[in-house]
Amino acid sequence: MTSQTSNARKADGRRADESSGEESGEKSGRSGAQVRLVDLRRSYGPVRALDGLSLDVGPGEFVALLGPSGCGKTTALRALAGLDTLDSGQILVGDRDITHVGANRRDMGMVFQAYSLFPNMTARDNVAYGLQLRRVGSQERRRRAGDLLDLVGLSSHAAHYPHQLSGGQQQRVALARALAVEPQVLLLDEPLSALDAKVRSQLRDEIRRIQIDVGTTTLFVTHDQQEALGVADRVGVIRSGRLEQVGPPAELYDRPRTPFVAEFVGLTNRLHGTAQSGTAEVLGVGVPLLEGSTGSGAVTVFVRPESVQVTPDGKGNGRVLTASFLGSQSTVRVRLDDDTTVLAQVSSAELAHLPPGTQVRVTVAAAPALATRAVR
Amino acid sequence: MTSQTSNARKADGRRADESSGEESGEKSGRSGAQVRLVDLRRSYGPVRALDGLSLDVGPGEFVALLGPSGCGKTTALRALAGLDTLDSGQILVGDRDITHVGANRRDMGMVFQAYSLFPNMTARDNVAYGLQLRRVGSQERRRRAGDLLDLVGLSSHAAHYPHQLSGGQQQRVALARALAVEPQVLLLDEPLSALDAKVRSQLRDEIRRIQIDVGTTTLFVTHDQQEALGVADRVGVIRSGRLEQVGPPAELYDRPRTPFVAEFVGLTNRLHGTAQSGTAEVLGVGVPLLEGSTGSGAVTVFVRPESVQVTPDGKGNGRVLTASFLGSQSTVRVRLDDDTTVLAQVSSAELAHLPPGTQVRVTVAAAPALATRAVR
Amino acid sequence: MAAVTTPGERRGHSLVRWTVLVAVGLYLLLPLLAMLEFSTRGPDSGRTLDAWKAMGTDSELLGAITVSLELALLSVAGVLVLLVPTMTWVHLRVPRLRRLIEAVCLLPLTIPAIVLVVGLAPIYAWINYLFGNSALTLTFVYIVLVLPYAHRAIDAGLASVDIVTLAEAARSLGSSWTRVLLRIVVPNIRGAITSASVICVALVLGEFTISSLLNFDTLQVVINLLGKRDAAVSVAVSFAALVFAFVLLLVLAGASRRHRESAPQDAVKGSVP
Amino acid sequence: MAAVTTPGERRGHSLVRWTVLVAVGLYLLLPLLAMLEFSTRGPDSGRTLDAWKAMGTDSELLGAITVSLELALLSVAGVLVLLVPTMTWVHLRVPRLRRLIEAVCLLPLTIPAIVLVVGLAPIYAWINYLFGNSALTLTFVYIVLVLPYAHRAIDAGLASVDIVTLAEAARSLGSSWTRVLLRIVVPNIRGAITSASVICVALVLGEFTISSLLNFDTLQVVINLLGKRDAAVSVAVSFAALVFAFVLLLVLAGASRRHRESAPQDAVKGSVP
Repeated sequence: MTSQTSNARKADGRRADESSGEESGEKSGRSGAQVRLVDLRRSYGPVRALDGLSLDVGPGEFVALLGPSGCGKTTALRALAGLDTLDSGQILVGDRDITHVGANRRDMGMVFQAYSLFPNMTARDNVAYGLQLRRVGSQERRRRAGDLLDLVGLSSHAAHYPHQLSGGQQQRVALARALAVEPQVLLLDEPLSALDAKVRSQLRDEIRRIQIDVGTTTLFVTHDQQEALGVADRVGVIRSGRLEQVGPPAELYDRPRTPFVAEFVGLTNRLHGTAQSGTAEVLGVGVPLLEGSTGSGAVTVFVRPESVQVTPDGKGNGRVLTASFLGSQSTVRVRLDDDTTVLAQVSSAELAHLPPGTQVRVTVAAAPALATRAVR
Repeated sequence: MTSQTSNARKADGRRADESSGEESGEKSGRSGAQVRLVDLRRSYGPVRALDGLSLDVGPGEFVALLGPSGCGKTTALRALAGLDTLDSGQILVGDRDITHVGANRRDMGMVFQAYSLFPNMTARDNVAYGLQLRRVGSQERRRRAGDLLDLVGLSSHAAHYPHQLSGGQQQRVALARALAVEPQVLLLDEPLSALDAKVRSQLRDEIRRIQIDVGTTTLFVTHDQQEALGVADRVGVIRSGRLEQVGPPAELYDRPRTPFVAEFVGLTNRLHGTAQSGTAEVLGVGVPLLEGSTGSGAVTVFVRPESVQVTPDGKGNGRVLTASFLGSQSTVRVRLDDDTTVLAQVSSAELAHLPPGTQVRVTVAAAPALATRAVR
Repeated sequence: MAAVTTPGERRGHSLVRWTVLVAVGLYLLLPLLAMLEFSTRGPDSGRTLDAWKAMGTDSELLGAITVSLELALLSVAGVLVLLVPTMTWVHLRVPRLRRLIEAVCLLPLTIPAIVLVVGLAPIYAWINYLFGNSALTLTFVYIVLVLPYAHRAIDAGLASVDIVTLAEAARSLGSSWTRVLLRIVVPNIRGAITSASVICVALVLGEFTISSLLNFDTLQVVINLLGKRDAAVSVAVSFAALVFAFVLLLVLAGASRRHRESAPQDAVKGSVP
Repeated sequence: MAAVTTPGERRGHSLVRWTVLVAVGLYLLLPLLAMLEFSTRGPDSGRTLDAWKAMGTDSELLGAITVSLELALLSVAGVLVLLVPTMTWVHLRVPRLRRLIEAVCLLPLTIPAIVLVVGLAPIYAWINYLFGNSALTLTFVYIVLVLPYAHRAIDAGLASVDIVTLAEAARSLGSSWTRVLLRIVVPNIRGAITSASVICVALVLGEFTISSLLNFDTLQVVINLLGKRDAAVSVAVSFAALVFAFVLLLVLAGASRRHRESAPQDAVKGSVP
C-alpha cells in the first residue's frame, strides 16, 4: 500500500506541473505529515465514545474511519482537530505533540458534513478567510483563492454566496477553503452524506484526485462503507470507540477478522454450516475458513452475495422472493426451505429467468469465508 | 411484463396461504385497481410542474416514477392522492373518475418521505387509525393492526411510540398503516430517502415482497435510479412534468431513448465518436447505435462503465486518475489523452494493476449505445 | 481550545461562566430581595410577618384575586379558541398568510397600554351597555394583549411537528378536517398550548395599567390601592403573585421539556435478515 | 379537498379566509379608528387638525420625545452588549445553560410593572444618588423589560444558522474567539439583531407605567399629562407614536424576509464530467 501511495504522490507532482505551472514548486513542497493517535479515551457520562483508540497514519496517506453512528469515529476526528476534549491520550502530528494545542493553532483543514460555509461571504472570501487570518496580502490571497477554486472546478463561481451554490458546490468550496491554508492534515467529517447519490460518487472521486494532487495526509470519517472502500488507501473499522480492524479496502472485504467487519463492510449472508478442520460445509459445498473462524461444530458462515449461485430448478431448495434489476449487476432474494433468506448477486441476463416465485437451487462458491459459532 | 406481474400475484396467493391462514381469503379478494392518469396539468406561477402527464398502471402493477427533484413526479403522486390540486386532467381508478373526490374519500394508502406517524399514538394505534375512521370495532381493529404489524415484522413493537422507533421501523409502521385500510392504490412518496443506505436496500426489497403479497396497485416516487430499477415492474422517467420514457427496468437501462434517460438511469460516459449508417466508431471500436440515435457525423456516444475496457499499457491512450474498490466490482476513472474523463467498471482483481497514475489503453465493447449530435 | 482541558483552564471557564450568571441573576433578583426585605420590615427596624398575615383577611383583596383568576381563565379560553383553529388552518392551507397573521398578532406589542385605553374607551361604553359594567369585560382587551405571546408559543408548536404531513396522512386515511384538528393537531401541540396558557395567566395576573385606567378592581389595582394604605401588605401580595407566576413559568419549562427520549438507531446490519 | 378546485370552492375558501382576516383586523383596528376620529374632532361636530398642529409646538412634548428616543438608543445598545456575547458563548460552549438563560430572560414577562417599581424604588434611590436624577437611568429597567423579546429574537437568529459548525470551521482555520464573534456570528445574525433592536425601541417608546410611577417625563407620561389638558392632542401624539412603531414593525418584517433566494439544485448528471 505504501508503494501505491508514493506512486500516487509522484503522479501528483507530474499532474501539478501540467495544470498550473507556477504553483507546482509550492505544491510539491507541501508534503503530508505523519499522524499518530495514541490510546485516545473520552467518556460522556457512562458512554465511552473513545475507548483506547490508537492509529498511525503515514505521510500523505488517505485513511477512512468507518463505523456506525455513535461508534466514536467523529469524536476521534474532532479530537484531532481540537474541537473536542479528551480524557486521556496523545495526539502527535509529525514530531509535534499537539494534544494541548488550541484548535486555531493546529494547522489542520477540516471539511464538515454540510452548511459550514460562512453565509455572509462569497465563495472566494470563504476560501481566503484562513489566509486573511494568516496575514497574507490581499493580492496574494485573491490569487491563491482563485487557484484553489480552480482546483475544485468552481473558478466561475468565485463571486457566488453559499446560498447560491448547490450542496455539492458548497462542499467543493469547503474543501478549497480547508486546503487554502496548506494544512498538515486534512480532516473530512462525512463531507458527502448530505448529497445525492450521483453527486456523492462524483465528488468522492474528485476528493481523491485532489488529495493525490496535493499530497496532504487525510482522514475521512464516514458511515458509508462504499464511500470508505472506494476512496481510501486504508480503512479503519471502528466499533464502540475501538479500532476493530484496519487495512486496505480489499483486505477488509475479502478477509474480515470479525463478524462485525464482515457484516458492516459489504453485504453478507449468514448461512448455517458445519465446520471441521478449517473447512465448513454450507449448502453442500466445502468452504475454506478464514483466520479467526470457529474451527468445528455448528457454525454461522458469512457469505458474500457474489459467492451465492442461484439456478432455476423445479426441485430446488428455495424460492425467489424478490428480484432487483440494478444495471450491470442484479440481485435476487431467495427464501430457503429452512426459512433463511439469502441475497445473491446475479447477472442481469440471468434475472429474466428468476421472477419472484421461481423454485431455485442455491449453492455457494468455495471462496474463503469467516465462520462463528452458531447462535441457535 | 404483464405475465411476470400476474405470476407475481399468483405467487402472492400461495405465500399468503402459507403465512397467515385465516387472512388469506380476505387478501386474495383484495386485488389491485387499474389507475389512469390522463393529461395532467398543473402550473405554479410560471413553473409547469405537470405538463400533460399521462400514465396507465395495470391492476396489481408496481410502477416507479423516477426523475430529478422538481420534475413533477411528487406533484403527480399528490394529485392522485388528492393532496394537490390540478389545473386540468383526469384521474381514473378502476372505472371511477376521482378527479373531484376529496382526499379523505379516495381510498388510497400513502407512505410519506418521513415523520408522518402520529407522535401521540403507539404503532398499533397508528395502524388502526384508518380502521377507526371506518368504524371498525375495537376488537377487529386490534386484530387487523396486529396482523399488519406482523406483516412488516414489527409485531413486538406494537406498543412503542414513534419516537421510540428507528427511521426504518417508522417507515414500516407507516406502510402497515397505509395498507390497513385495504386501499385500492398504494402511494409511496420517497419512503426510503431519509434512511441509511443499508436499511434502505433492505426495506426496498421488503416493500416489494409485501406488495407482491397483498397485490395492491402501487406507485412509487423516487429520485434514486437504483431504487426505481431494483423494485418496480415498470419505471417511468419524468422530466419537466412529462413522461420521457416508460418501460421495464432492463429496457430503460439497455435501450434508453433519450440522452436524459441514458444519463439519469445508471452511470454513463459521454465519448466522442463518428457515426455512419447505424454504427459509431468510438476509440477505434464500431458500436451499433440504438433507435433514436443520430446516424451520421460527429456524435457523442453514451457508453456504460461496464462497456469500457481498461488494460495497463505503457503506450496507452490514457492515465488512471482514481481507482475505487467497491467490493465485488470496482471502478477506475481514466483521463484520456484528449482530456475527456472516462469511468470504467473493472473486476476487483484487475484493480491491483491499475493504481492512480498508471498509463492504460481504453477501449469499448460493441454493446448497442445511444448517440446524439456532438455539441462541441 | 485545548483537546485535553487542564484543571487551570476548567477553572477559568467556570469563573467566566459563573460571573456572567451571578451578574445576570443579581440584576434580576435585587428587586425581589428588596421586596422581601420591605414586606417584612417591623417597627424599630425589627422583622415581622404582619403584612403576610393580613393578606388572608382582606375581603377586598380576596375579591380582586377571584376576579383576576376568572379573567385569566376566560382569556386563556378566548385566545385558544381564536388562535388554534385559525393558525392551524393558515399553517395547513394558506401558508402564505402566515406572515400577515404574525404581523397582526405582534401589533399589540407595539401599542402602548395608554393608547389602547384611549382608543378603547368609546368601545367600552358600548360593551358596558351590552354586558353590564363587569370587570370580566376586560377579557376582550386581555385577549388582544396576550396575542403576541400566545401566537409565538402556538407557532413554535406548529413548527416543531410536521403538522402538514401529519394532516395529509390523516386525510389520506379518511379523516375530516375537524378530526384532523382535534385528533391530530391539538394532541401534538399540547406543550405549546400549555405555554400559551401559562403566559396568558401570568400576564393577566400582572396587568395594572389598563384595568386601573378603566376603573376595574383587578389584583394589581387593589395591590396598588393597598400600597397607599399599607405599603408592606401591598408588597407582600406582589411578592406572592410573583412567586405564583414563577411557579407557572416552571410548569411551562417542564411542559416544553417532555418527549425527550431518544430514538433508537437503525440496526446496522449487512447480513440478510 | 377536490383535486381540481371548482370556482365555487375557490370562492368558499376566499370567503372563510377574508372573514377571518376582516374580523381579526377589525378587532385590532377599531381602537385606532376611534383614536383618529377623536383627535380630529372639531367644535360643533366638525373636523379639525388643530390637535395635530399643536404637536410640533409644545416644548414639553418635544423634550419628552428626545428623552424617549435617547432611552431607546441606550436600551438597544445595553441589551445587545449584554445578550449577544453571552448568548453566543452559551450557544457555542455551554449549551446546557441555554434553558437557564432562557428562563432568566423570560422572568420579566411575568413580573408586573407595579412589582418592579415597588422593588426598584430603593435601588433607584442609590442610582439617582450616583448618576443624578436623570430619566436616562430608566435604561436599567428598560433593559430588564426588553430581555424576553430581545432574547427570543437573538435566540431565533442563533438557531437559524448553524452557528456551532460555522464557529468550528472558523476556529480550525485559525480564528480566535473574538474574531468568531465579530466576523462570523454577528454578521450572520444581523436580521435577529435588527429585530431585537426594533422591538426594544417600540417597547421603550410605548412604556408608561414605570416611568410614570418613578416620576420621569417620558413620551407616554407627557402624552398622559397632555391628555388631561387637551385630550385631542394627546390622542394625536399617541396615534403618531403608534404609526412610528408600526413602521418599525414593517422594518422588522422586511429584515427577516431577506436571504430568500433559492439555492440551485445539484446538476443531476449520470455522465462523467
